[in-house]
Amino acid sequence: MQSNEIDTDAYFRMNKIRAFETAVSRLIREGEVAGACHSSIGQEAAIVGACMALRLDDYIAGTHRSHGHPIGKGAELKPLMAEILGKETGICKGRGGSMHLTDASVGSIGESAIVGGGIPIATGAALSAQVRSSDQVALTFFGDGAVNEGVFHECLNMAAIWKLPVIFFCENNGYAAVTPAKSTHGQSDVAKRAEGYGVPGVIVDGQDFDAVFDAASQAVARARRGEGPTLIEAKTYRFDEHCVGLFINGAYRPKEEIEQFKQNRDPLILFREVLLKRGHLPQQLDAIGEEARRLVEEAVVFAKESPEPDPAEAFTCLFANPIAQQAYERASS
Amino acid sequence: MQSNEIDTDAYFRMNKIRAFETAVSRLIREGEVAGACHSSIGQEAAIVGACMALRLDDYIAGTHRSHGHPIGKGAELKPLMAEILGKETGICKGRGGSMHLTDASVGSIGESAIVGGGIPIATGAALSAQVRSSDQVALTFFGDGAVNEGVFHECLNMAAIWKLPVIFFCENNGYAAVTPAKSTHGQSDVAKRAEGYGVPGVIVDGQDFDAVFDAASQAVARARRGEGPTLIEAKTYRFDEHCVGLFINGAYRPKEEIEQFKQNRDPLILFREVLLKRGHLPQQLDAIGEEARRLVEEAVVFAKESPEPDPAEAFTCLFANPIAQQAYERASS
Amino acid sequence: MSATQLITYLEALGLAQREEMALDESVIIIGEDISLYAAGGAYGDIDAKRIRSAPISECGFAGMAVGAAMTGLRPIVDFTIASFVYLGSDPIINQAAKVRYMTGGQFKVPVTYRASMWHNQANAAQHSDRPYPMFMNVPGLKVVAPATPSDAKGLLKAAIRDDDPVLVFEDNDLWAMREEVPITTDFVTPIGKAAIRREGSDLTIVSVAGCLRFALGAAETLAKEGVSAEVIDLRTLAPLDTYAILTSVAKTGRLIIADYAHRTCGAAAEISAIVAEDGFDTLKRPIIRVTTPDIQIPFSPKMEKPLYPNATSIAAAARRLM
Amino acid sequence: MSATQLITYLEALGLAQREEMALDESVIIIGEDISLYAAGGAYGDIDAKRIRSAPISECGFAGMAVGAAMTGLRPIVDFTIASFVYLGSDPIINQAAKVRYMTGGQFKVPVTYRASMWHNQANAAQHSDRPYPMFMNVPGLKVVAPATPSDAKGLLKAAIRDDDPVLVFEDNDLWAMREEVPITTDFVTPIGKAAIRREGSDLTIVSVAGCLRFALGAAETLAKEGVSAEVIDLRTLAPLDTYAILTSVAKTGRLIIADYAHRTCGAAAEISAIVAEDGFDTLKRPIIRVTTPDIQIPFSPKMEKPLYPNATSIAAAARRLM
Ligand SMILES: Cc1ncc(C[n+]2csc(CCOP(=O)(O)OP(=O)(O)O)c2C)c(N)n1
Ligand SMILES: Cc1ncc(C[n+]2csc(CCOP(=O)(O)OP(=O)(O)O)c2C)c(N)n1
Ligand SMILES: [Mg+2]
Ligand SMILES: [Mg+2]
Repeated sequence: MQSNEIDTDAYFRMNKIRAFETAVSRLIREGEVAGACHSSIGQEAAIVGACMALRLDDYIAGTHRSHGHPIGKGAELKPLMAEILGKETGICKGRGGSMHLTDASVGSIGESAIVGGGIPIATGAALSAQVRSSDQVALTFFGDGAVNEGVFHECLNMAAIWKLPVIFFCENNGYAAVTPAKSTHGQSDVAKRAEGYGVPGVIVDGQDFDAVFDAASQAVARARRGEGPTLIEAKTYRFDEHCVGLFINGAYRPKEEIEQFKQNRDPLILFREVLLKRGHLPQQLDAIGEEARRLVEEAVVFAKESPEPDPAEAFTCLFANPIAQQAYERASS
Repeated sequence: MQSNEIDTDAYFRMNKIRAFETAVSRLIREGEVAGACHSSIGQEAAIVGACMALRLDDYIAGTHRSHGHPIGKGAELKPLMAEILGKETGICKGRGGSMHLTDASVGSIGESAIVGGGIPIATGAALSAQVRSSDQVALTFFGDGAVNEGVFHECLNMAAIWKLPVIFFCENNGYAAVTPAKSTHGQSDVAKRAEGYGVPGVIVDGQDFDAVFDAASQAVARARRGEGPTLIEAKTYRFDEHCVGLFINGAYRPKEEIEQFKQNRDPLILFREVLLKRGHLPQQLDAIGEEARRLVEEAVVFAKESPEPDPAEAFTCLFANPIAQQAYERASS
Repeated sequence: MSATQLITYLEALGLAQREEMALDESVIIIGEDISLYAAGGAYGDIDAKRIRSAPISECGFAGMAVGAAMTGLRPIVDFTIASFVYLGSDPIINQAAKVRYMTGGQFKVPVTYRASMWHNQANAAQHSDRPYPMFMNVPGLKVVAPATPSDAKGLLKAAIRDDDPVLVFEDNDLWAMREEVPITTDFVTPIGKAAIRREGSDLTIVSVAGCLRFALGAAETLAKEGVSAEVIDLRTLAPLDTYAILTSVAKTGRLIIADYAHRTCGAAAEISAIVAEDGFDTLKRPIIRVTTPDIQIPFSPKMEKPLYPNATSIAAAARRLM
Repeated sequence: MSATQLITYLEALGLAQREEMALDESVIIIGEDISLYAAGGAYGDIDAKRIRSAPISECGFAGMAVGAAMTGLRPIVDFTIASFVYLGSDPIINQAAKVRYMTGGQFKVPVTYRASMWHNQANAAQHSDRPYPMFMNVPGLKVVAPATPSDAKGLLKAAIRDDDPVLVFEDNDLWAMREEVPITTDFVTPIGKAAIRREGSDLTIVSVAGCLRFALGAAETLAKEGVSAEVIDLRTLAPLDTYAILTSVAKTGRLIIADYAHRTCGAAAEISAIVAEDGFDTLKRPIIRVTTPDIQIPFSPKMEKPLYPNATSIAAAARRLM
């Protein structure tokens, strides 16, 4: 059982994610957000359990559903929220948006909207740590849909042969967009795919922070010892639609299933119960929730008040080393 | 134990492959062949064992090392040899060469020089058979190197979920070009990768025709019954260098290993011993070998005497339905 | 022209697919998340085995479609967003485009690849690609890009019926565009033929995909200024209708190309090069390309929108030529 | 210029890599079958952990190189044959080219992708691609194509040192070409600068990669006929040295582009379009592209060889302009 401090920090981070996603949904309804947003609500224990097993200088790579990942890793909320509104003060200066909330300062190095795209990025960061003889590790988040991209296998295999310090962390929420995992997986446990590469595969209850944190901590320790990768499959559930605002409820997953998860398997409620049993006081936990919501609202105000980017700025940031072309004086015409 | 007829036919086909490859090597030394050739010598039992489990109207897809596959499936030798010499009478009219000895008439539908490239082709042919309610099956040959391409996994998984009539047949000869499989596989049995998809994985001695034929026949029967794919791993060995004429012997695999295989694990010698034990007469087997060599020499003569293609013909065969452009009369200039 | 119905670009695409599936049972469709539409009746009462809601395995199913096409089917692969085609580019380029040639004509490969270009929707750089130029550079592929609901129906149907691989680049920005579209199931738009959307004598504007709206808008503005612009909607990008382009330029002597793709080596470059070679003597003025500049697509709509060609930028280019 | 040594194009590439690996320990190399060369001493006494002989997993290691480049390394990815880059095109296009932009400049991506173009070697359509044009269309990538041993060394070294993703398209047909190459480890060829290989006044021949040999050969022939041709070796394909091209055409008024790529949307198209727009008034005659035609590459050398640009076809084009 982890320390008191880890408990409250974890609860704080989970609350920040929940409050952040709730605020984003509200902003979408208010018409403040362009593009598509994918909410992590329901998956907070998996996200925070994985992130808290890492050091600040460890790397994570995310997905299209990655508001929660940088928050879980400790990112400031204001630049994230400003990015979602496409503002100049956004963490990516308005260039990335919801699907690319990359925050290098906390080791969040690639929130990729290409399904599976973050997997080689994280595996490469692990290779980099190994070559640099650093003891950093990398953790890549991905969904049950992403494991059907060939690149997942390629990277799992390369991580295995080179004993790279990388954790493959699958948030199996049972669906890829509107397609149930059971219709696209030859066999239902993602973790079993690890055996083909001699990699340990672990299944955990993704709604249970303690279970995720333990499994992730073991995998991280193994990676840091130089013993190679682990594949962790956290069985979880997304409470919202694939995209916020997409109204196809019930067409591909039963309403009762959604209700059952919201009622009985909400990771925040479950973790609160655990914390109360461990002797945390209700008021203390309420205060943590309040503080999380306050920070999020501050971030919303910051984002709304931030200036729009200057369209001319669209032409910057492409190259680290732009090559200036000598100007040719166009013949008068 | 299979019938007498299967035995002698298998022995004939194995001999044709051996004689064909031997003739190609000779032609290369004589400077008659352009481009690169990859020999199947040493892998004949695996090839013929797989092919003889199939019907003529079943499909196979091959690799860069695919002189043997169409021969195993029953192709005429003359158009194959002419293709290797780039002649107009070649099976691909001189456009394909050694790496693309595709012969549609025997169900050979894609000898792909892109490693792993034949795998989706065969899986797609199996999908086609299923949609057309035909009882054809497809078998895809590939090497130990190809299983590290993501597309192998993608196709294995799709074959599993859709119960496609396809056999994934890995000729694991221990090396991908000059790279040992043990340095690039997280775990050494390719067949074990099948479990992650709920697909049966079978390991057979690829130097033993009977073992391969039995495993392939069972997989084919299963596929035809509509029960889905099987992954067969035939442990085999290539006697020649990766490319014929590449002289890097011993740099990446011990000379003793090569000698040991040539001495004790030659599939033709092993199968001959089996056949003798089963009561076939030496003279009869010699005659089969003779006939195979005679046919190959006939093919060589045919190929050498065939005309070169007309360079202008390079512009045909690109489209099934070429779109004629109205001619624009260029302004005089 | 026969009877028509008022439908959107998106409905026209669905209709084309449904009609061809009903007419020819060798037509199948593979793509991600498509079974949901099947449940909604979008495919009529087509046998479920012809509708493959696939795992997220673009390379795999793009290649499987080639194998299926070689063995009797006419698969439609729906990549959904065009930014995902790179994952399937190996089987498209190394197999679909080459198989017939490499085998000396032993096979035909009647496969259709659909990709919707989701630019201008604030989805940032990984969802906003317009990658048709790279496929125009590959011999053996046909490439179409419909700019109207009628052509969305007609070109997708022509693609499905064609015996060669055809890539259909759809313009997501046009999904809601509405038009009277021929009802008959026989209606196809021939591949390889451009359409002259407006006749003119002073200037030719060649437009790619959804740039047509802007080209026509610019032509309207220019007309008020006394400039008569001819507008050519390419419709097919490979093979290009060089006759239509060269004939128009021979008449007007001036050429602007409006192209959604990035500038370097885009479709506009090819058209310019064709005219600079075969129509040079008819040219009075420089050829101007109005394209998306060579910058990635930012998320912020404020930054994104000004990057694409529009009626204002096309008209401004035209004025520089008069 | 400092001391030189007589080495081949292939040796120059190996030397560039070895020098940069010795100078900067953040340089690593990933590719198939490379450990054999390591055993042969091709990398000197570089730590084995910096030489990754990879499984046949192009998409995976092309993407891993991006992650490694974002976190402190300078990876070189050796795709060996250029026909295999399609498998790695998703991480190159969707990640390497976009990461810096999408993250508002939080990362640099100093990765080098090497691809050897094995055309003209009787290896048929799946081993003969020259796919640089598709990458020229992707903002965020730099593309180089050395035509001499010196530039093979200088451009590969420049690519490795550059803080952005650079694709190096090497010409397999030049492997045995020999030349005096500067010895100093400081020698680099600047990215973005073309070289004028021969001065002339009547005609400009812009050449891509190994077409340089043929352009120079044609210029020689033309000189005997009294035609003075200027030959520009582009060296970098993205960004293009438009100044060098336009300045030369301003002088000669005539332009031929010799390009190994397929014709449609190739590098030659872009160069033609640039001149047709910004150099139009200096042009006396049509711009001619001498390219590989839009056909796949056949195996038979008898059919293959005539497809590529050569001195004869370039000289013939020049005569049509005089
Ligand atoms: C390469 C690629 N293919 C398809 C898509 C479209 N797409 C976006 S999210 C998604 C489903 C992803 O499912 P999963 O990996 O389970 O993640 P989840 O959405 O459940 O978090 C799909 C198909 C994409 N973004 N990238
Ligand atoms: C996509 C791709 N990558 C790399 C190559 C180069 N290559 C040709 S054969 C080969 C090794 C293949 O090994 P394996 O699959 O074991 O087949 P084997 O040669 O042993 O029959 C490689 C790397 C290729 N042809 N295609
Ligand atoms: Mg999911
Ligand atoms: Mg092998």
